[in-house]
Amino acid sequence: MTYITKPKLRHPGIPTNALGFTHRDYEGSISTLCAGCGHDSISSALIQACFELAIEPHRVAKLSGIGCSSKTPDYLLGQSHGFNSVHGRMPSVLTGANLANRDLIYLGVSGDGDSASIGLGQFAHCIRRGINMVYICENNGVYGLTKGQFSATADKGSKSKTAVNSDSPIDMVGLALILGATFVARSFSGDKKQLVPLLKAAVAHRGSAFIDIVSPCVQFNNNPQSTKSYEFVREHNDAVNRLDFIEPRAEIKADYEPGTVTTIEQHDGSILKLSKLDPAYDPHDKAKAMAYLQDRHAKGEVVTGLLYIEDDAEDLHHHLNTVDTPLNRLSEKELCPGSAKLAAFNDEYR
Amino acid sequence: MTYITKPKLRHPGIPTNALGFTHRDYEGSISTLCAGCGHDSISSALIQACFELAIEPHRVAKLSGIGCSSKTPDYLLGQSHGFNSVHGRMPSVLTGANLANRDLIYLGVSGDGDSASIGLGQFAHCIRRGINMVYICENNGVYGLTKGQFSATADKGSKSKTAVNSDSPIDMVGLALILGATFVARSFSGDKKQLVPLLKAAVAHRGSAFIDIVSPCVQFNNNPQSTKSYEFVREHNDAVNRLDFIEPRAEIKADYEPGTVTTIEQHDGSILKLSKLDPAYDPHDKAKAMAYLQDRHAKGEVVTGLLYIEDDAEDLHHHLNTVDTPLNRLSEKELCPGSAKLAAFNDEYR
Amino acid sequence: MPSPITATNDFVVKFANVNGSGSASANELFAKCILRSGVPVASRNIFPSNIQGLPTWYEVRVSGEGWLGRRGGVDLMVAMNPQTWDKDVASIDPGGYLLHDSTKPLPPSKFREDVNAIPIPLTDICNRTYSDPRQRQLFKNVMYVGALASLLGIAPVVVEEAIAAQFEGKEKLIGANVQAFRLGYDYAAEHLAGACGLNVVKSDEVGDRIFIGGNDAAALGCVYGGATVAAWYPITPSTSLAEAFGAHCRKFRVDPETKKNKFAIVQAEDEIAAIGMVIGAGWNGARAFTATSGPGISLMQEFFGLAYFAEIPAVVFDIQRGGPSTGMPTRTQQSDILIAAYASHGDTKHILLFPKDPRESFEFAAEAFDLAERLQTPIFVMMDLDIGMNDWLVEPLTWDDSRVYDRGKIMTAEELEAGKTFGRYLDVDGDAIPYRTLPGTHPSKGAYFTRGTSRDRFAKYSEEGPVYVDNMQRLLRKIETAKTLVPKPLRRDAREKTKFGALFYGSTTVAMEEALAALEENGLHLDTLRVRAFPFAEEVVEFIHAHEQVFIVEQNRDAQLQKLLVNECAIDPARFISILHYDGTPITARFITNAIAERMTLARKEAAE
Amino acid sequence: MPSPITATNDFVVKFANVNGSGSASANELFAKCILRSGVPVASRNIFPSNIQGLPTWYEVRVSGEGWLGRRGGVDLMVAMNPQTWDKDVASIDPGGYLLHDSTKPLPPSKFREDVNAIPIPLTDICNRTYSDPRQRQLFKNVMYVGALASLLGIAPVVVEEAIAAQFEGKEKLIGANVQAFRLGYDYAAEHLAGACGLNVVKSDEVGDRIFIGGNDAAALGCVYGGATVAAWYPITPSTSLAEAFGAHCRKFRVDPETKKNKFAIVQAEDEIAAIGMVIGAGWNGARAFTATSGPGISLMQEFFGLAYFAEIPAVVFDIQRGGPSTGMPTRTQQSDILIAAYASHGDTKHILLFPKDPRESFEFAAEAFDLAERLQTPIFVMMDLDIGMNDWLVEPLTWDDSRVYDRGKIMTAEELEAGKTFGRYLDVDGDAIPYRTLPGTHPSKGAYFTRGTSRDRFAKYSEEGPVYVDNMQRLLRKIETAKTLVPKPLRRDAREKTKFGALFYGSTTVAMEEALAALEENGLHLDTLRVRAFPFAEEVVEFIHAHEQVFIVEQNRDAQLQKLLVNECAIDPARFISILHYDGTPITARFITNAIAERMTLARKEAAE
Ligand SMILES: Cc1ncc(C[n+]2csc(CCOP(=O)(O)OP(=O)(O)O)c2C)c(N)n1
Ligand SMILES: Cc1ncc(C[n+]2csc(CCOP(=O)(O)OP(=O)(O)O)c2C)c(N)n1
Ligand code: SF4
Ligand code: SF4
Ligand SMILES: [Mg+2]
Ligand SMILES: [Mg+2]
Repeated sequence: MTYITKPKLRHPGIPTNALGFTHRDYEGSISTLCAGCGHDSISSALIQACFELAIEPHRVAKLSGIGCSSKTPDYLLGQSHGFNSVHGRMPSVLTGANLANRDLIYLGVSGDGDSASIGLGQFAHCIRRGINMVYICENNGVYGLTKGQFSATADKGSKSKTAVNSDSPIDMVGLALILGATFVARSFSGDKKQLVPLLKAAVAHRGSAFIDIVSPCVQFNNNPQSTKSYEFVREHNDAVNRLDFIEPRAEIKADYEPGTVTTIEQHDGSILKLSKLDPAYDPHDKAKAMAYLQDRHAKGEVVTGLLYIEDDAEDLHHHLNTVDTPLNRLSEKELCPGSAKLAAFNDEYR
Repeated sequence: MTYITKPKLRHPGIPTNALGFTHRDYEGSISTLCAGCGHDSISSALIQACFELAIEPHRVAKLSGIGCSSKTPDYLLGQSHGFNSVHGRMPSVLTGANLANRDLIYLGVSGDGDSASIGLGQFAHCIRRGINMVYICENNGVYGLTKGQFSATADKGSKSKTAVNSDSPIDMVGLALILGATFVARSFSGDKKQLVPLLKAAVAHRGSAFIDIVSPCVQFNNNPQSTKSYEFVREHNDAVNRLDFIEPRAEIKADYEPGTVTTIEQHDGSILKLSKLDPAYDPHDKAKAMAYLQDRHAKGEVVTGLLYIEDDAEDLHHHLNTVDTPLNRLSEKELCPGSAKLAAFNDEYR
Repeated sequence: MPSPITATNDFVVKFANVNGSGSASANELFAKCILRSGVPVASRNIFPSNIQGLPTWYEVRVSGEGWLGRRGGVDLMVAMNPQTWDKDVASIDPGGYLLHDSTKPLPPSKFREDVNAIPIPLTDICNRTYSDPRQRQLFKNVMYVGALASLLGIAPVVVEEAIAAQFEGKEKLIGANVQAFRLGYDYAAEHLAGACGLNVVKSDEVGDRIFIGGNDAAALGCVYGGATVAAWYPITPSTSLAEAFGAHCRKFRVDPETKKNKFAIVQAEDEIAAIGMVIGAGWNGARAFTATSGPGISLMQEFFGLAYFAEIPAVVFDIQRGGPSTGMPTRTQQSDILIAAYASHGDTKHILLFPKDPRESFEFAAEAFDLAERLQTPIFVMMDLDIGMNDWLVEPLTWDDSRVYDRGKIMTAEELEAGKTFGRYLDVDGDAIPYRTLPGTHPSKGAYFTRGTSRDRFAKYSEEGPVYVDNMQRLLRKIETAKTLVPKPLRRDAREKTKFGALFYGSTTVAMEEALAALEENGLHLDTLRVRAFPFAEEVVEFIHAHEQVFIVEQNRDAQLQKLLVNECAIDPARFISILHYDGTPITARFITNAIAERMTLARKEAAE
Repeated sequence: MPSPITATNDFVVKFANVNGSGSASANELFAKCILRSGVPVASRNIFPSNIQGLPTWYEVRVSGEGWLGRRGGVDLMVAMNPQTWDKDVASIDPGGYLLHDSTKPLPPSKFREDVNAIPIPLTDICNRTYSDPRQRQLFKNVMYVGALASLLGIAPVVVEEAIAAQFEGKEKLIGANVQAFRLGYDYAAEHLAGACGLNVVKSDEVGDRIFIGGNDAAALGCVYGGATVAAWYPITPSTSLAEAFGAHCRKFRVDPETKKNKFAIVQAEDEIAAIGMVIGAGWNGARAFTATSGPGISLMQEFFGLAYFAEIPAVVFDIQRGGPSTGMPTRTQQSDILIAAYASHGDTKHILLFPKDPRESFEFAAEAFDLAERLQTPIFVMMDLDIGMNDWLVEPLTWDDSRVYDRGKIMTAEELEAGKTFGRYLDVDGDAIPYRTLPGTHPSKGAYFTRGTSRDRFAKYSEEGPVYVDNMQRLLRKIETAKTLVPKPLRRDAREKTKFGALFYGSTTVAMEEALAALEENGLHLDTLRVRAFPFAEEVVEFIHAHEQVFIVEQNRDAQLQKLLVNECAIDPARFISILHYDGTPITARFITNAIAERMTLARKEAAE
């Protein structure tokens, strides 16, 4: 049996949602990420989306791998179970959890290292299977938690103090498209206006919903030519060659209209060119989405918005034709064939 | 130092190539695959290609994973070293081998299970890095060696005795394209006319050359409705439910003109629609290649031919700016900085 | 010139074939005929890691006394594979028999003076009878079964019934096969009367026993044990377990009304994903398992460590094969003991079960799910290729309908509502097993964050030394609790008091029992203990301390179970004598008997002097 | 009221900071100042698995006697982190000192009666001096270093030289930092004269020793050892090894003329790919390595089995951290011993090296490549976070220019041409090490097929039992050969004859040496043996047999090295007493001394009675 939530009485002033929950009810523990980290913006967008959708907080299961991004499930929905698994393997753990109980909402949070490097295989295969989930890749092009190495989504030619990235980058959105994701979107951590509705749509979607979210790492600026950061500090850190002193950074925000392009300067001075899909764009044609993506990419633009959706998608439970009752609720009564059937079984082996 | 081959004197009648080698010099041990297996056709195409290219047999390194397909390197180029590594990990082993000696030709042979299921991540990342190699995926849509389970390239909806595949299939060619392969082609095991030239071009290409080769498994027909196979035998195998008696199968050949479409009936009666690129097709536009691929796929056609090539591709050694001498030939003379430098080094730590 | 072997209900027939030639079903038919005559058999497949055209052998040990281990040696060779002729002929015991296709005459050099050839023009007869080349090949097999029936004195009706059963419902096949069988039978009756001194005499030694493979039985154990989620990746010799689970589920687990499935099976992209899915499902309260073999066990290491440390139930079937690396994929071994017991980096300990045969595989499979949820940790069911892929004659499977699943310590919404304190890693009952909650249980109580990093008793992240140590020590205590829950070892004392003991486990059991009888006959007495699980129960330590010398019989090179014993029970290795067999073939009673007898007589002599 | 601690060149200063606040460089500056005063220090970082804003500590042990292990306890706490104030204050030894920022006054309850507060209005001074908030934070750190210099009696010139060295070439920074240092120094000189009973007196105990981290040194060892291929995946605490290798190569391995690289470094997509690349490169004749930690070791298992069985050289650095699973990623442990020694499924044994400090890490790193090619198998260099990520005071690194690399048994084209028989797995020399050929060597001779499956001495695939066993036994004999090649254990006998022995390895060494001195002072004598490699040389067994009781000091929960000893040397576990420390902090001399003293005095009493 499941419990119906009884929100405690609260000062009428505080805004509540359809279920009577306040924004607070969707928050988690305090973030330990760097001030200004894009991932924190995403967490608050998630909190906002869940609040607006009036989801029962405890009906969500949060799963992640390892990384700064993968820590974030701890910073939201404190009333729901979370599972910070191992690096790059969240998709399989989420798949198993989903099979065990089809009634919960599954939120998979990952990073670009977690999903595009070590986890590429699992990412691809869970998408192929059509797991009913929201899969978020908090994409900053670097390994944050291990201090700034390139990830597989880093642009070709991007520079770090010691190296230039020569591998061709993985476009998670393009990949999700050809792998058969039935909901494919991209957004920017600092663009709540776009992000919150996308997250809500993703939760509503029944099937593999993938959102690639560009989420600047304010710490490991892979651009040594960086002019933006305070010179004295830069010099200091260079001299002692380590990230000794970390400047407090502000969250990087973006607010631009659908159909327009905006350029965002990151703390390291590197430029990001975001182009928001036009309201007229029809997200039901996969081939077109792919072409559009590549065309804009050629122009150096990062397309954001809902690129593709299959309205009547089917999920893995549908394919496996599993019973409606969550498998984890079945007992020996429903599961064990019993001794009579076993006797008959024995006969077949004589 | 390397040796120059001195082919033994032979009956003038036997055709030899530029280096004086006969076809025999490129053969390997006898195949243990099933009669009629597409993989054997590919092996002989490889032998033919190497013979025509007049490669010194021992200058090739053959690497593979595990599977019927991965066994094949043993059946060709008996004079070159081979490495039958572990399942799905050939790409990393090949990468390391390539780094150790840039002077050899690297042939990576894999299967669809080996490359698209367990090995998807390594496949993707070795392509991204632009390893100078010929990467062949002998694609039959099943796990041959483990007796016919679906692989990740099996079409959605394809049936086996016990199941219908519901995962969306992975198109290795499409994947290779968006991952940045600089030579992308597809062919059919039974189409030597097309396959041999493609293989030669792939060897000539400096960078990641990927060829997806549709290669029918004549054993594990995943189509129970199969009418083609001899009824009596089918009934027998059904009754004892195992692949008890195996019918001798003939190699499945294909011979059709560029720009045309041909349909091939496999032993299980399933139909394969191959469409050969038109000579007019320009393989230098990646976006176009992608679009073309998807368009034909929608028509149920499997495009074959050279889909994309980047003429002046750069390989990993170029990116890493490694010396021209193979790294495995450098000795302490070139590699060890010596005691004087060490003394200076010590000073920096006082 | 040894005289021809004569034996009744006690001999070994070996079939040498080529895989894909249809021999498998015919050879199995032969084994079934012996069983239907009420005489026990032990059959073993020796097959290559390939699909078609390579040598394959099928060994049938006929044993009226009911010995089910491999005996070794060959009394009658059915040599149908020219590729391996020489080797096959060489392997026959002196005085034994060689049944062969005499259509193409072979030079005398190809035969042995001390072996009795039984020539049958099989190809000839086939070609005369059948036009279709495929039928010619197929029926050749049934034909030699016919000849064997006549040579060994098996009643035709027995064979005909067996054929009817094998092709049940396919009248056309039955008829055709019976005809082919007759051809062989009649030829032998006519031309080879008395050519063979081996014979089968009807008996009732088989009783109501069943003839079943371990993977098949274990898969059924998973159905009975309540497994609902299976995630796997194909690998010999475990593949047939996962596939059998599917078959059993389609039979027993489809809701009659809705036609929907009370199970979910996913063929994962690899072993890492397979175990990840199992752990995800276990975390979320479903009974889940995977089946794999050595290479898969290696790949799953990181996840095993997570499940151990985060305390998540999981069941893993390791159908062991010849290692290391790809090793001998179609041969048997017990060589994954150490990597399973200490799986993953850091300090860990895991629970292992060692079933002795298919029947116990069924029982331990079901049991494993209770243990996994009770102990909240992975349970390894350590089978091997011999148990998993061969059909064994075992007592019928049984189930107590009053049995309820032990779901372990799961705190319910009611309990949380009632204000019961919940600390995910809090040892409330003193058995070191904490309570867990399932996701979605309660709106405002009992939610926690699962992680592979160190945390306190309330699942809060912590890098504090004492907090970490506290948790690690509880995990050790949990293993102590496990010792009281896992299947107890089984002791069997010798007729006479003895200072010698022997330990063994798993598929070695059948050979061991036979060896013990043989040793006893020679007046060599040993007490034995069959180990059925790790961690080891007190009884194991007691047994060892109660004997001066303890033989440990294992099917691996490095005496892996012995290492575990020495490590975990702090026992002086000097006490142990290891008997190791690891060439990939199942261990035989002969091997064990000789090895133990040698050492024991030596010890006796020393004592005597 | 304990009197204030007074000590000269023998005390512990601990800094409590927040990471990312610029304290790391300042604290290191402090350590450097002591070293520049000729007084040995041992410094250790205690940092969180996070990037910014969490507590971090830096411990500096000042030891005129030159003890380099962690001592434990705190004489002077520099408490700069409000989050951890209470815990930090509580951790000070009675009579110790508390240097704190007195800008905002704290209630007396926040202090301890038995601890001497040293208040400095740091924020105040900073705000008065600097306008930019970033400078205010940054210079606060240098300022407390200044105060410490004055309190401990370190000459300003020493600090100024240290600053000049730290910011070499950046005049602006030097000036600014010296100014900040002065502010702190002068304030303390003026207001806190005599406030601290601890002081540093110039000495010449440091000599020409260097202050270096193990990862840095090991990386240089790879350069000197001739490594040309490195494939890795980032993971704490091994990341800095791979990154240092890159830095050293850019410095020492770029061809002066062509500007091309005599090295290839690939950041792989994961650990499985990393080890795969290393094995591919090793197979093809390049010296290759990877660096990782526990989780990586778990993921690499399958490949380790391949390299063992196919006999391919590889070097693996395992910078051990707190396990199991993700465990304590920023803490130290020696808990991967078993998984490395018996890596992968099936019967395997691997070679492990145990360097004691950064200097030996340099030596063993270089040595490992010779061993890998000589033995054609993976070599594990078992370091840990304590050695790898902390700076240690060690003798200068040395290299013998006459040293040539041992490339092992590689058959050349000339030898093949000369008709030398080549069998890839043929034991020609009786040392169980076969010859290998490199791809591309000869047009018509010496090519072979490498595989993880069983094969004969000439690398031909085989499923024959005897062929498999023959190979497996040779692999065992190869391990015997290894025993004679790996670094020998080092024995140190007590002044007096004793029946007590002690074994230890790796980073435990420094604490052990100090503990021995302490025990000796109390008249407790032990002979000791420092194990430097697995498989164990004969000397190890002899040592153990030569003592009634042998202590084994390890930094893990399950006495992993002891298990290896019992297993491989067939020794009665009763002989051993394990001293285990595994809370993630480096083991201390105090801990060892107490643990051993307790048991020895007990034993003595018993003897006396
Ligand atoms: C098996 C394994 N390998 C390596 C690591 C070390 N590690 C932790 S996080 C991380 C990368 C995280 O990058 P990303 O997923 O992009 O997350 P971010 O920190 O950038 O948000 C790595 C390599 C690990 N925890 N486990
Ligand atoms: C780690 C591991 N898992 C599973 C296997 C078993 N296995 C051997 S080959 C194979 C699949 C081969 O399929 P594919 O690559 O398509 O080759 P094919 O036989 O179809 O040519 C599998 C699963 C293995 N050898 N290693
Ligand atoms: S390091 Fe980068 S990704 Fe990690 S928390 Fe800081 S800003 Fe965010
Ligand atoms: S099973 Fe299929 S893939 Fe394997 S050898 Fe036979 S035909 Fe080829
Ligand atoms: Mg990232
Ligand atoms: Mg395949």
